[in-house]
Amino acid sequence: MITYLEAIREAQKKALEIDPRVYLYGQDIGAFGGAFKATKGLAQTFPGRVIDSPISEDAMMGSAIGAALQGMRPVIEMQFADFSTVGFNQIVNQAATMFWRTGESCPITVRLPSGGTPGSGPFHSQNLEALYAHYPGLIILTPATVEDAYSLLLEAIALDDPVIFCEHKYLYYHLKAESLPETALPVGKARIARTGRDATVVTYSAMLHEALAAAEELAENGWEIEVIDLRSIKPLDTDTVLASVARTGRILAVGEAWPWGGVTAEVLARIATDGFNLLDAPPMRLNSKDTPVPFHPNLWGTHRPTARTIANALRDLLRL
Amino acid sequence: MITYLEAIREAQKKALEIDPRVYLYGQDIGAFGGAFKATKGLAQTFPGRVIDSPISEDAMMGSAIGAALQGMRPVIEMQFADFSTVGFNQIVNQAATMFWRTGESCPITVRLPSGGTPGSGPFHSQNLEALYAHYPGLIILTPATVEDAYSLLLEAIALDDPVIFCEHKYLYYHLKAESLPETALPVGKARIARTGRDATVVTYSAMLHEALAAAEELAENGWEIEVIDLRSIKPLDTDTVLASVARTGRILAVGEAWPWGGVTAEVLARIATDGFNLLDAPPMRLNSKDTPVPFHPNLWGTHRPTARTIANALRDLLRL
Amino acid sequence: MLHLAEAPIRAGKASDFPETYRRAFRWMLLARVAEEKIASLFRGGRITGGVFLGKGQEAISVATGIALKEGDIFAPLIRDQAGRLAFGESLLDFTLTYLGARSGPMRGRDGNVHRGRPREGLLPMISHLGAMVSVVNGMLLAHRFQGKKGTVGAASLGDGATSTGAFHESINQAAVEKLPLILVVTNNQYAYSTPNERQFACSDLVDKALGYGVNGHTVDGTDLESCLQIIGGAVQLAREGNGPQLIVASNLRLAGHGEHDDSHYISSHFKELPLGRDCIEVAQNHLLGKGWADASALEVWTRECAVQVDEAVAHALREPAPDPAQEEWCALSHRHLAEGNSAKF
Amino acid sequence: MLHLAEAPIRAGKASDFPETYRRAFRWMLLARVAEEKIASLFRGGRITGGVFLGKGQEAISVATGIALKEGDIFAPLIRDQAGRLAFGESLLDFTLTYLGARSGPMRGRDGNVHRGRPREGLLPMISHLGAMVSVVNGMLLAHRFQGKKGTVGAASLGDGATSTGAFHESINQAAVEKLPLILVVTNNQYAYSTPNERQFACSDLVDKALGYGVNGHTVDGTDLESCLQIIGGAVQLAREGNGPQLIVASNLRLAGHGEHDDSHYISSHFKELPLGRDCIEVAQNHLLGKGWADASALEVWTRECAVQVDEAVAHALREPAPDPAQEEWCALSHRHLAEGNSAKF
Ligand SMILES: Cc1ncc(C[n+]2csc(CCOP(=O)(O)OP(=O)(O)O)c2C)c(N)n1
Ligand SMILES: Cc1ncc(C[n+]2csc(CCOP(=O)(O)OP(=O)(O)O)c2C)c(N)n1
Ligand SMILES: [Mg+2]
Ligand SMILES: [Mg+2]
Repeated sequence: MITYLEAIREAQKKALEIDPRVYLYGQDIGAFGGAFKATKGLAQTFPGRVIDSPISEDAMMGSAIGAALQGMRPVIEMQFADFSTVGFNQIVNQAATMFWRTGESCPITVRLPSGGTPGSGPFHSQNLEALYAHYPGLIILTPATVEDAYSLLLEAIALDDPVIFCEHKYLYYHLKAESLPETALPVGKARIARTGRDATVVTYSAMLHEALAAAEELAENGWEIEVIDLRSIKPLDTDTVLASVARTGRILAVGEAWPWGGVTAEVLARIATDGFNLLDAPPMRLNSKDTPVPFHPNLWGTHRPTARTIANALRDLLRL
Repeated sequence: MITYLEAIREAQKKALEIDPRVYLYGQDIGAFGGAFKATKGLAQTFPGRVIDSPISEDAMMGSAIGAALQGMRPVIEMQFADFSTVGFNQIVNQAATMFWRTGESCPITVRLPSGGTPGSGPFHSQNLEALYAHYPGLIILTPATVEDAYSLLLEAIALDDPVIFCEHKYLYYHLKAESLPETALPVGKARIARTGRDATVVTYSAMLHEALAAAEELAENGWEIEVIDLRSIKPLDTDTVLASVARTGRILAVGEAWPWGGVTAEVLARIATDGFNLLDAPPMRLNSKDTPVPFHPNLWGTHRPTARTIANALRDLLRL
Repeated sequence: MLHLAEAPIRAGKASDFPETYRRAFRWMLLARVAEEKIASLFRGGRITGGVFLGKGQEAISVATGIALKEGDIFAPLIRDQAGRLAFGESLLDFTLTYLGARSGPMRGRDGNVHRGRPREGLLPMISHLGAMVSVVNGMLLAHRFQGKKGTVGAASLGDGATSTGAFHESINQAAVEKLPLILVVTNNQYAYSTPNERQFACSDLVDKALGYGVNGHTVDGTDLESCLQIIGGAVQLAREGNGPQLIVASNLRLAGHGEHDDSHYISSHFKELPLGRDCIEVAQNHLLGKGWADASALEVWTRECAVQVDEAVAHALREPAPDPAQEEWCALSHRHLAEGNSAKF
Repeated sequence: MLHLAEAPIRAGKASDFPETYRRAFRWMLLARVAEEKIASLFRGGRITGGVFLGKGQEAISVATGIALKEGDIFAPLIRDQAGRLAFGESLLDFTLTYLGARSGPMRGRDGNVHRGRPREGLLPMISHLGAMVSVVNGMLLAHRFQGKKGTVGAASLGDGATSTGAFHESINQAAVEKLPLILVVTNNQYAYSTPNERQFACSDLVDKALGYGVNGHTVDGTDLESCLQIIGGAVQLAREGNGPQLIVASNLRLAGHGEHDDSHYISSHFKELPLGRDCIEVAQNHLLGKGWADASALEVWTRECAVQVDEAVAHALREPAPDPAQEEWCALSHRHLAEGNSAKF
């Protein structure tokens, strides 16, 4: 059995093995193996290529961009996604604009340990995919499975464009798979995680598992819910979502991030514009509440969508 | 006649006059009067209350937050909205979370000279309202008229919550009014800028004027387009938009920002969920292109929506 | 603010140095005992989230907290339990926050070291290192606007946090405005697992003072006497209008980065150096050696601390957890301008 | 890269100092003449957007550019026309970019001073001050990974930019990694309208070097000879493995912040100081005084510069503007992963 976190480590290991241009840079990722142990053992196996950085997110990102321009493939670990706000400028204004301005590609991968876990509170729980997706020039990946944690990270490192890799901390240890995949859907393709005919749930990252549980719950009453795992939120695979809505006529978009302008807004805007006539009912969305992420598990469990609130929303959607 | 820029200056002057807690802080805003002259003369009239800052956006924002906690009402000028990415962390993680975490309000106003003008290029043209709106705890204002530039800024400074004030540079000198208003709609209320019955355009800031021009163009063929100026994009006045769509059955959302997760996505998601049955046609949106903002006027004029492209979109929406 | 721990310790008048020393020592002891208690609750699975201790840092922290007065500002960081107590934070704020109680200052919305009471000059840290310093600047600027004189503001940072842009911008801002900021940098040799040589290249962090045009001070962070004198002196300088003061204190972190961390990476070399000493042991010996306290007094104090801590923990354990149904899900003080209170938005 | 201006000036071999001096002077002259031309086009309404001149800064800039070799990195800022030319940027890149030509290196997508050719080691600045330095660090790190030896990277900053967190994080990063970074800080007394005393409080910006553990150098920025020696020497030190070098050059900005700015705020006091001198006049006198050039040579060089500039401008004016219909509206190099190429998205 391999966990989601181990898959991330294995992907980095493989990338270091197969591509001499790859190096890793981040706080405490060297001998220590990182705050979450995502790079455990890698500094020892690849001497000089897994480098501890000072607590300087701006300079971390800037140097990655420079190295990328000079032919390297840096993988940057932010200790928590939340701290990327301090390196934000380099990501959105330097990395993201590089190709468009100069025609030179900027192949960096930024790993963002994202999302809520009980007790993490407002500054160690954020989901920032929508922030980065708003800016042109970035690819935003949001793996929900062990397999995708592995294959999408490998693909991210191989891509010539800057990639924001939103890995979910809640899945790090919980989520396990038998083995690492040999093949995978490419970046930009969503996956139908469960087929159904009555309604479509579109989601990504940790919320996939809540949505699958909700679908399971509704299945007990004979409802067949299709669940789509976006995998990549920019590019966003509108076609797969549209095709599903064409079958089900109903859509609920679920995201763990804040509501205003989040993934659910973007999904619904696309479906409303391009799939309006496929809809048998008003589309719906479900997000975390519009407050910081709370520390206490009682509050946290209510702040974000869960299988229960997703199932309730689905009952609404199905007009039960 | 008074310009949009002068209205901003007058609002700051009035705030300094009526409220001893108000002070202004920003690069070159003192004796020099600011890069755009939005504070011209104010340092002289209010000695010690209009303060030049070092080029330290993070510390500018942090100090404003501290002063606000201690009973002041700081108004911070970012030299360009684009540079607020460097002070981003303090805004979204310190100011925006303060009330929720501590119960203490954090009354700061951040002025962001926003938006494109010919020749400004990728780093002096950005529209960042959606970034800030995504985070809980901030109010985002986007004045499109001289009157609103004045009254919304005064209201922003008077509010106890942190306000991101997105003033549009394209309107600074162009836009003129007879006089400053005595009364105004409050923050959170959209305004029907032009009434119509055939379709609704929802927009804000500089795009309002493009939309009005497009409506004028369609009026020549007898079409009556309703144009809504959101004024505030968070809170977003969904009710006014829904009521309009109830009359027209058709909606086009227009924004100058990038498409992914922008205001147009949020508006359409809300209308699709809450106003689905009011719609006679698929909703539409129109944004700038998903690339950095180009320098050359030829490119810039194509990158952003204009009266012409809005009129074309409206013809599509009306199935002409 | 509740001052559960205040009465017994503040009883004596701080008229002379031995008395100040004793008072400081007792805050240190209380902090140590309180943190050990939380650590044991953590090991027992009673604490959600992280637990961060100031073990080895109490002398520096208490010297900062004790030098501050009412009306001053304090922006503590994760290892400042002793300074918080000395500044006036109640032990209950500590236990209620760690246990996420609804009645704590953070109401379960934030936890562990993320607590404060801005109205009382105690800033609730956000996690982003360096970010609190400019907030202190702003509060001091406000004092200046408001004509409040003689107040100071202290902020704590670690060696690692000196690498942040926020540190740089804020100390420079304070220098330009000549603010009475006291920046206490505790160089405990590591930032999480990262040793100094991967963090900076100057021979001493205090060398930065010159480049900002502020006073610099160094102090042996394991020695309470020096800490009281140097930090107390720096606070006095700031109070008297001499602008920002940068203090660099050296010590060793005697705990993991958090309680999840066994800190195996800490070089044993450091543990043998004077900076590897436990400041509480040093202070204890000092008290005994100088005859400022005898063994039985130490015993009494320790027992008193244990009692206070047990009370504060017991109190907090009885407090109700936050109830999501009663929670006001609203990030704005102008509630009518808030959106999204329904789960659907 | 086109080297329109290179041939005539590089003709002489730089075997001796007078020859280097002459070469440097001629780049300075070319920069001055070129910028004056753009300024006059701006006044004539032929330039969209801002125009930013390096008047008064040519000596510092050229000394930086000329000390760099092929394979080195240069991250110029807004006042580095002379250094760009010396580093090898063609004058056409300058005119094509200012005029927004499709055939320029930025293809009309970006303009004025925002240009570069990363493949040739010339970084295109983004506007956010301080942001280029860590990019240079990264390129130097890459050189290290790739086993390239003896290369250096230079970045320019102004006095104002030293207040940015980006400056701090990046010089510290370079120091920790012992990178061959040359950071040239031109203290021209103002950041836009803001004088030094509102920007920092240290007595000399070079005092920051100690706090980063890097070498510091000061130089009179109005004196080409000193600039060549000090900056050249610092580059040599970096090249030989002595880590980052911080150079602080003093001068006065002899133009507005941009051509829209009359710079009335510049204190006349400065204009009378040696640092208020025009480095081109100083160099001209030096050339004449030393007998390294005579008046007629100066005249010839000036004429040659005018010819080159006129050619470059004329060429650029004939170039087509970008055509939005032919523009590829795509921010990703993997085009198939780009979204939103339709206006509707
Ligand atoms: C901007 C930012 N980046 C990363 C982190 C994660 N982080 C939390 S504490 C820490 C180490 C801090 O070290 P130091 O400043 O020396 O303080 P110490 O823990 O030694 O007291 C790190 C990297 C953070 N909180 N903020
Ligand atoms: C982060 C950031 N904030 C603000 C600006 C706006 N700005 C552009 S140039 C400038 C002044 C720069 O002064 P200095 O660094 O001294 O360089 P100089 O213009 O004197 O050469 C300012 C404030 C910016 N470009 N980046
Ligand atoms: Mg430390
Ligand atoms: Mg300057």
